[in-house]
Amino acid sequence: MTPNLHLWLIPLLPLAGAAINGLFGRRFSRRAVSSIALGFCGAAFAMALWVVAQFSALSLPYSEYFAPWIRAGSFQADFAFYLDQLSLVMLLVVTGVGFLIHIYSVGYMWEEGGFYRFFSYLNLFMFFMLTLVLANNYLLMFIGWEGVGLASYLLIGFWFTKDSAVAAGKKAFIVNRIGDFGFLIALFLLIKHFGSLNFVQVFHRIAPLRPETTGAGLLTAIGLLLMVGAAGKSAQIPLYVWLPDAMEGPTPVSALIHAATMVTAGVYMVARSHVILDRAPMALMVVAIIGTLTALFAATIGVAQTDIKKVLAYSTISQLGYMFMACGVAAYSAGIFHLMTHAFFKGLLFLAAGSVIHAVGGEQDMRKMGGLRTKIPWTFWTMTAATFAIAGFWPFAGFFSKDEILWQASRVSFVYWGIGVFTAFLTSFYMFRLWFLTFFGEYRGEAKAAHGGGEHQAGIHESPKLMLAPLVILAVLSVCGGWVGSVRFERFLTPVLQAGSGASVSNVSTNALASANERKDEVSSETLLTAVALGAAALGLYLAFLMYYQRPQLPDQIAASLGGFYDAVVHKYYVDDLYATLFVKPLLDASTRILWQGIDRDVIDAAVDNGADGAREISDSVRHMQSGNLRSYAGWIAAGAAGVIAYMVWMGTR
Amino acid sequence: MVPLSYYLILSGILFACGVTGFLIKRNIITIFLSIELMLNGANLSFVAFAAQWHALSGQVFVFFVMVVAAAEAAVGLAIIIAVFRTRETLNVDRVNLLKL
Amino acid sequence: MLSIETFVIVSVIKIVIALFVLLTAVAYTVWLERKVVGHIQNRWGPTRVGPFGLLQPLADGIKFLFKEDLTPPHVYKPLYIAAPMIALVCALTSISVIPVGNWVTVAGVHTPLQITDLNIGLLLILGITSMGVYGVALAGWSSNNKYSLLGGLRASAQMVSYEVSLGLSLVGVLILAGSFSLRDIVEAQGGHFWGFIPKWNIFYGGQIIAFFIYLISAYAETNRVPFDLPEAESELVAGYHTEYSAMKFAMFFMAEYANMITVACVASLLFLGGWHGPVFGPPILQAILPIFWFVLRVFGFLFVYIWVRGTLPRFRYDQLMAFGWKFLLPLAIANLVITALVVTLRS
Amino acid sequence: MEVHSGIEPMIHLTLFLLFGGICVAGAVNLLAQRHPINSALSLVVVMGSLAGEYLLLGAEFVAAIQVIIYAGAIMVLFVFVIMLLNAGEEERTGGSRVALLFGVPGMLIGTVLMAWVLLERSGTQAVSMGALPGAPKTIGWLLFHDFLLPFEVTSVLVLIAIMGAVVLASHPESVQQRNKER
Repeated sequence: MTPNLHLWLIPLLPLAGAAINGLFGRRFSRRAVSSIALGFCGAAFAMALWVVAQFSALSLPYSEYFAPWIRAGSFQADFAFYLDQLSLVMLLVVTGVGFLIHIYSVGYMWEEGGFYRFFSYLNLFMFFMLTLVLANNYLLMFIGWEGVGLASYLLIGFWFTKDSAVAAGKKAFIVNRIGDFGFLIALFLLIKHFGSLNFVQVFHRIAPLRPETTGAGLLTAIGLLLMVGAAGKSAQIPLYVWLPDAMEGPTPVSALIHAATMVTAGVYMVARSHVILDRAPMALMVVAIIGTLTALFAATIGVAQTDIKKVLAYSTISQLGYMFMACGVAAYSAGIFHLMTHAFFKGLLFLAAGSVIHAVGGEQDMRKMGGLRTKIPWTFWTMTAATFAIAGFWPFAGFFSKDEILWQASRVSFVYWGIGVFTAFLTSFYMFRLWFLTFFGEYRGEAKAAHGGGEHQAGIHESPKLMLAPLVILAVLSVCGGWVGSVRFERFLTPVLQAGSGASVSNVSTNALASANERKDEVSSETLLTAVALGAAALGLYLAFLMYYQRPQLPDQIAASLGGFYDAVVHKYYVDDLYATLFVKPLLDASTRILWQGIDRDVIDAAVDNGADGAREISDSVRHMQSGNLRSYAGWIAAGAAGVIAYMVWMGTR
Repeated sequence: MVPLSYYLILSGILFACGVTGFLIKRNIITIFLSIELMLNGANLSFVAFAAQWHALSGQVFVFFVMVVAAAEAAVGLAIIIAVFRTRETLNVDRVNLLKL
Repeated sequence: MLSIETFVIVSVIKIVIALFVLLTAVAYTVWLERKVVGHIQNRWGPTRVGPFGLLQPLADGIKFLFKEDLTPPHVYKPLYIAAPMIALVCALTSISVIPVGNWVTVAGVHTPLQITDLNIGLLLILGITSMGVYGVALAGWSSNNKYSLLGGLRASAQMVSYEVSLGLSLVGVLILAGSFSLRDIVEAQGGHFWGFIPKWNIFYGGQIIAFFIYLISAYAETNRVPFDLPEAESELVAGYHTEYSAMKFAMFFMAEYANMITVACVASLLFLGGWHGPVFGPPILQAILPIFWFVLRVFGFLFVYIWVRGTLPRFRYDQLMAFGWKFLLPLAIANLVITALVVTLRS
Repeated sequence: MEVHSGIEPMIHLTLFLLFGGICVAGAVNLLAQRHPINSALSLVVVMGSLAGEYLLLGAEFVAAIQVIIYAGAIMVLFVFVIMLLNAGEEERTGGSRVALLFGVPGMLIGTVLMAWVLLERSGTQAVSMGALPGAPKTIGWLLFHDFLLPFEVTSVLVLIAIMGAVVLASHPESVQQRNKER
């Protein structure tokens, strides 16, 4: 017996907040605006907690139907929500982290203009994200999918007077569209071949199919297209380019949308549609490869970045790569697990970074920081926790999830594992680089008088309590978040991730799924692998310590010795320029030449203009009927009526 | 026992008279009157058809026609007054500025 | 079921009687008015012709007949002549549906004391009175005289306006009776509440309000004091019948009083329980008494008419209109709504 | 009806012809008269006799309303306006060729065709006197149940018409005066 938990409230509460703030917020005081935003977001969080409290009483999956939406023949998509362990986890992460970041942003944005606008966007994002998470069919999910895209666009371009911000917003939007295109096609294929988008129905109809081990087929195509969508949303190769630019947005936004929640939607989607991927090994492999490559690639770029937020952005990309790697090896639970922990520590990292930026008065270049350890102890300690977590040191959260991923990868192929470990090393290296550069040594930047305060170093100040509280909470989470243990987490998710994947599931996933039981036999091998991973992390820590604490001149020498490669890395492998020349410019030219000048101007406009001219010429000849004499008009009418009557009589009596 | 077609023809004649009035009269008020005449013809056919099909709705329509006629008369006469105020004539042939 | 011949004969007889009675009543209403107003103003009123001047109306009639009937040069003749006729005809026609008593059997012919009992009788009366407007309006317009025109305009506007609240005030009664036939309405008022209050509409729900609305609008309808602006001597000479003389004037005159009587009849039928009243004695008396009660009510109503004329001053025209549209009409609507509610809730 | 039904058709036909004759005469008179007020009055006559026709068809309530509303209210409004404007007879102006060349013949053709169809082809049977009694009760029932929505809509329409009439007919300068006073 399941109690009726009104899921619809959870998304609608933030929407209400968004509406109130967006429509009337201009008149409200900042206090009112923030209390409204926090109130509704907190209410959603409370609802989520309540749902969790009901958890034992629930019989998952629990689904809730509200209203019909689209009904065309057999196809049918409704406003209906669907709650299972997976969406429960996502629900908690989104609402929880979202709520914390809301609190944080109150402090962070207090000085900014457009306060109400910011919070209504933030609430709007919460609404769409929750819709995405709770949807019970791909179409509703897609609505949320597009919605978060919109919200992210709005928030990246929040400072719409800054050209770079606007451009970044557009870039994010467009790149996401490319991904969504793939997603959409996947949906169309699903509709065509399985006649539904409802998760349950689709998976039920797919379950009996054989895995396409030999040759690619329909499922592979769908899987790949879904992966394209996921790549767009979750910033994977080749569509990752928008995420670094997205750092133009306010830092809380980067934390919430571009680290904790939205970018993980792709992972969620892949895990959600695992039933399809399980039967498409090739697609699965592609996912794994993309994930692995992205992880490595982004990590290497991250090493050379100097902008604190850019570093975090690239690390986000590479962490997402990890998650996809996990999904690719059919260890979805591991991926989701990492998603959760990552939400904690990456959110924390961004918030802390924001706090740092706040402290040094808007400066984002790490080379101009340093020695902040004593100035902003709270930030420092929380950030430390996060750094260790992401670097994957025991017993921090990151360790468990990342270790799980690596181990699962190793069971498929040691290539993945190797790259993963190397990436782990890189991760730990650039994270500690950031850490050292920011907090150790002595302050290098000239204290600038921004909203930091005074003209000299004394201006560097700790952030207000309102911002520190979330930091602390998240720090605690990123320390303890992993103690759940991947095993228990996997057990928890098993009903979802095994649903529909029966005996006919490809060996890859059987291993992954069976792993929960087989662990004891492989303890030895696992401990070995774990040791190696930890070693890699430690090595990264040592190198960073060496280069950025003990002998600060070392990095330049190395850079010099690396030469071209280093430049390439610094310039992000020139990917943006490549895209610009490969896609953007031809597209622009084509649309200018053909679409605009060719079609729009010479065909459409021409048609309209000529039509107008023709109309004018005709009416010039007819206008003399308009004599202005009422009775002549009446005469015409009478004549016409007579004609009609005659015609009808003729028709009737014929 | 009168054939219903007689009633209908009567209404037709009234309507025709209305149309003719509209066509040949100059005085805008008279034109208005002929419109009312047409409406009356229509009403008669409504009632006649109601008798034909034994459906009272035919008679109900007459009320709506009357209401419309009342509204039309109110507004129309107001317009006529306004026109007379500005043009000092009721002759529609003299109220012919609306042309090219 | 009568044969057509008897039907026609009976009808003709009834019409003749009704017309005779009505015209006499008109004449003596005039006499009554002059008498009562005279006493109100501490005069004697007509005393010379006959006892108490009872023959005065006769004298007036003869005077009207033998006066020179002149038509002013600039009038629009056809309408000038038609107008008083319209007025009088409308005034007299409306009596045709008014019942004055129960069914009676005279010489084996069983017939109602009423020219004809239509089931839309009340509507007929309303329709005819609404046609009566033309008489006044056309008279005012056709006599081609600004006083007359003003009088005519005033009269028609006032009558059209007050017709609305008049009709609405009646609707309440119609709802109670559930019929347009005056006979049914009267019969619906038979009997008593709790044995002693007669079951008249006036004692029924909010109909007392309706009654007074009717009273006021009736005064306005018949252009009587305090609403006699169409013929306000002090401003308009004599209003729409300034240019009229002799018989044509007499027609207007008669029309006015005939209207008064009609209104009185309708009032006593709709609100005062028609001819209901104690009936006793020999059959002949039993046949007469209802008519007597009815006439009594009509007389009372007419008396109030005259009384009001003798006592109240004249309104200003804008006051009149404002009162009609802004007070009476909403009141009538409210009363109608309340009555409808009561009836609905009770059933 | 209180009459013997044997001669009922005869009465019906005579009454129909009587009222119909008055109708047509009034309509023609409407066209013939030069002065609008005569036209208006002849229209009143037409309406009155139409009410008679309605009675013959049994639509008693419609007939009564026809007299009260149409003849008694709307036409009074017309007469009122005619009296107000006092525009006198209409002048014979050039008029329009179109109306005479196309309109009148077209109208004639239409009428003749309709009459022919009605006489020859329409399957209408003969009706007896008071064929379809439209008692006030039933009409009211229809109005307030089946036609409730149209009824309300028309009421709104009338309201709008009232406001429009007031706005249109009010003296511009007087309006300005009132605005000044505000």
